[in-house]
Amino acid sequence: MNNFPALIVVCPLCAALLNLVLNRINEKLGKAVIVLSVAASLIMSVFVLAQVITTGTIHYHMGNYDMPLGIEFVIDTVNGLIVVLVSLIGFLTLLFSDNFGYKFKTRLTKGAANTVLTLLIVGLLGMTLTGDVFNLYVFLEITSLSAYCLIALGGERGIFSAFRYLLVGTVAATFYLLGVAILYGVTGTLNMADMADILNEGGKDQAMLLAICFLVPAFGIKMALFPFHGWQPSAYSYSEAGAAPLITGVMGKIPAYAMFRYLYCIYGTDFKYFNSILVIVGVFSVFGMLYGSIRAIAQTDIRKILAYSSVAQIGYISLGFAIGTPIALCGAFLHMLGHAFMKGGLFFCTGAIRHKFGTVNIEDFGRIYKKMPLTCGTLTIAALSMVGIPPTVGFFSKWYLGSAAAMQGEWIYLAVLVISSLLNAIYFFRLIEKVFINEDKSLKERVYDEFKTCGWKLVLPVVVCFIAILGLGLANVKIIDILMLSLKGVGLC
Amino acid sequence: MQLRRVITVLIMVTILVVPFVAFRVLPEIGDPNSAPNSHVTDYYIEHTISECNSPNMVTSIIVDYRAFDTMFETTVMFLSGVAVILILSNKPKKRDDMFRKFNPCTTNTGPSIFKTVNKDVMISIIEPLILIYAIYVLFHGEVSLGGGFQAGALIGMTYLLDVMVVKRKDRDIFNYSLERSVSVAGTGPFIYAVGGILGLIGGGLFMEFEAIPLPIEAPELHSIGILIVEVGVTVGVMCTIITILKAIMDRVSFDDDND
Amino acid sequence: MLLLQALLLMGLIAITISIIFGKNILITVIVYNAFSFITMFLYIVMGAPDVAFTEAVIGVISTVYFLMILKNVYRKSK
Amino acid sequence: MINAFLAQDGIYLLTVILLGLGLAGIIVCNNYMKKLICMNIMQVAVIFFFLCLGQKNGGTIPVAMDTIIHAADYINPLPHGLMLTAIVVSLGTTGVGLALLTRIWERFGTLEEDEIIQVKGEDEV
Repeated sequence: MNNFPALIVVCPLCAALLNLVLNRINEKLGKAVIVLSVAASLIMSVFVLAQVITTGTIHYHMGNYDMPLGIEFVIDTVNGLIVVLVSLIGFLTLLFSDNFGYKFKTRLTKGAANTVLTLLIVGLLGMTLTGDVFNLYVFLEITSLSAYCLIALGGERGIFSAFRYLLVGTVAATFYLLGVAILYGVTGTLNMADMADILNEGGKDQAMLLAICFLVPAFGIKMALFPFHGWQPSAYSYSEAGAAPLITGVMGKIPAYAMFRYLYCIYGTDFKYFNSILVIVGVFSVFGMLYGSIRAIAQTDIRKILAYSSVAQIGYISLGFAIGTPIALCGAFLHMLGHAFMKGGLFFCTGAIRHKFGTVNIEDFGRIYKKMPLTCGTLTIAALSMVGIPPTVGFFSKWYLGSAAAMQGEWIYLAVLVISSLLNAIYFFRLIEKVFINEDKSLKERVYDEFKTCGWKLVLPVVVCFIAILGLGLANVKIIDILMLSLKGVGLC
Repeated sequence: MQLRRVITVLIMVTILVVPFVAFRVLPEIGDPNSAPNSHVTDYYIEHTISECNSPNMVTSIIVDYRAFDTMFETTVMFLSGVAVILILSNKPKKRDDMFRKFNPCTTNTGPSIFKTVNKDVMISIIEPLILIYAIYVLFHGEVSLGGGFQAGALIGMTYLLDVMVVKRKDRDIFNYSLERSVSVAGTGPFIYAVGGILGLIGGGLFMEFEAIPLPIEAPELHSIGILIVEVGVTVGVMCTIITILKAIMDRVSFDDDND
Repeated sequence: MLLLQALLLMGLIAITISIIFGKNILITVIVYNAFSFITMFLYIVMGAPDVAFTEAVIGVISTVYFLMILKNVYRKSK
Repeated sequence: MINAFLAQDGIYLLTVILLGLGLAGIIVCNNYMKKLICMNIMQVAVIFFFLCLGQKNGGTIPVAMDTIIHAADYINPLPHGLMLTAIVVSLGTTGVGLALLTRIWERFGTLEEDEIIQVKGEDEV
């Protein structure tokens, strides 16, 4: 029971490594083992979350070397929740990517695509769990490499955006390594908790400022914060349809969590320039929210709309970090959870529509709710939640962010929050109007022999996202209590 | 147009250089009591022989104290091999040769001097030596220099040497298919993970070599754990390099292949 | 010892400038191989033989990747 | 005297110049192959910077001989262990980058950025 934190990451890793070998034995065996292992890691992460809620943060030392020597996993309620989120959406994406298996002709490429998707899940799980600074870099590399490959699978334009993302992503990883080198040069350890103690003692403010100047752009590029988001729209929209929900929904959020871990757990509030960094992050997120929403209005391809709205939504999360009070942090993490299901749900629906009708342009989405009621239902709920209509989770996260901004007295953040929600309303209601009211384009269905067989693999992710958006909305007080367990003392109280 | 590029290069360099020169932040190079040299590393240096039974401190750090890092680093290697296969998996359309501006080699250096040295004889001498050296580096990794990566890369280089010299028709040593080499590349990191799981089975935490359920005393268990892990890394790195080379070879048509 | 490191670093900087402003890509790749050789030599001078060993082997392999890809890509570049 | 200047910030200065040149190379170079090479140069610069932190005056290579006992005589082995990982990661990224370049070359017939923008311009943006 106490080995679960390590097994959450190692179990899908072993399944991914053996996938190609098992595929040579039997066609479906590799994928079945992968789905089982990710399901097992989902169940284990729920157990670990329950254990964390009852007994407080867990420290799991790899190789039984105590804190500053070996690598350790630190699990508190914040990354316990995120691990459950990652493994749930990863599990759904694995099922969902089965429908798009027909694109890969040979057994080798089909197995390889599953391996890369599973290694992306392993990278994301590791990034949330780890408590070691250099280990975070290795998991960052696994996540980026599998993301480059999955984006490159998305056809001709995917290749070009994958190469641009590779260059920018490697620059970000190198900047991150430089920041770690400066911090290592000043503190001597690679463990986050140990580094935090040493940094809080001495007067190392100049080195910390220099390191943060490299770390914030590195995380900014990885999570596509406003000035560094150049690669993101084309990368998210042309990524492989089977893996798009995981890439757009979750992959942008984990570097945001890592930035939180750096800003609040390693640097802490008594760092001399702490408030000025928060202001800079706040400025980035304010411009990001406005820019992302405005650009999204002008698009017709649904994937481009969702990609630009991702730039805006990541702005909400970094706004929560910029405000800094525990309530704002809870709002940011609730928005992270909610947005993963919203964006994941929207891309599940886009994939389902593209699978059935083969079109991505919202002009010819006329009255498809008659043929695809479930998908359009989730599309509507996710759109409403993005805008922030009460019963859904989007409203509550914006509510917490807004109330925290009001309490701190930052009226600019509150105003931008409202304006950006209104801008969201414009292009999401336009989307709903296209789906329900527009005249019927009588799209002919794409007839694929695989289409008939995998019905439930399309429906299950869509339904789970539907339930999750509403469920998180109704249970948001419970989630905020869980988050508050470990966020109470953090940030500007 | 050249001037514009020079100016942008200079601006970029000054932007990065100024902060480093402005604050004198980092410890002086080489002073023994700077932060990195005094805080944690003394434990590694003093306990490397007693705990991990490996005089080579770098190997003991990679494969014992921070073994979790290297497992995922080998996975990155395997992932890059799989990614190259996936990206190069499509059949390229027959392109008209308008784009292929093939400019023949202008400088003529007379008859090829390689006639005197027989490539095939050289190959049959060099390759066994490199392979023996690679095996030595692998199994001697924790005493002297070396380790999994270097051994795997060396064996990968013998494959490369072999592919470059022996003509495509009569190549028989490493001639198994792309799919098989990728599957073996996958088992490399899996052997590494098995080394960690053995610690779990023995009742300890993950990657704890002392808990391997074998009736041997502690330092010896560490060296067995290190050996399993090093073999895993070697297999992973070797087969990934062979996979990437094979994947690129299928796409790149060597004109002098049919000589 | 530090002086030797500084000289090697200046060599690396010179090679980088020649790579940025070079014309022919084949020459750039060969100069990049020289770059990785000097880096390996720099690691030896710094007292990191393990890293030097790995850099040497991986420098050779990455240069061979570059040259194989360059095989069907033409050589002139602006 | 030169040694003191070099030790204090001479080596750091040269490393950061190399880093800046690598970053500038990625932005300035027109050919995608050269961008990939400059990316590698940037990674080598950071690896060297990390290794600089572990140096000790008068320390031997980190292989424990039984004649030398106390820790001050050995170079700090931790950065070496980490940088093995960074070097192999850079090889992985270069491999994937080159595979992408082959596909770009087959699709656009060129590796020059401005030619690709022209060819790509009329059908996408």
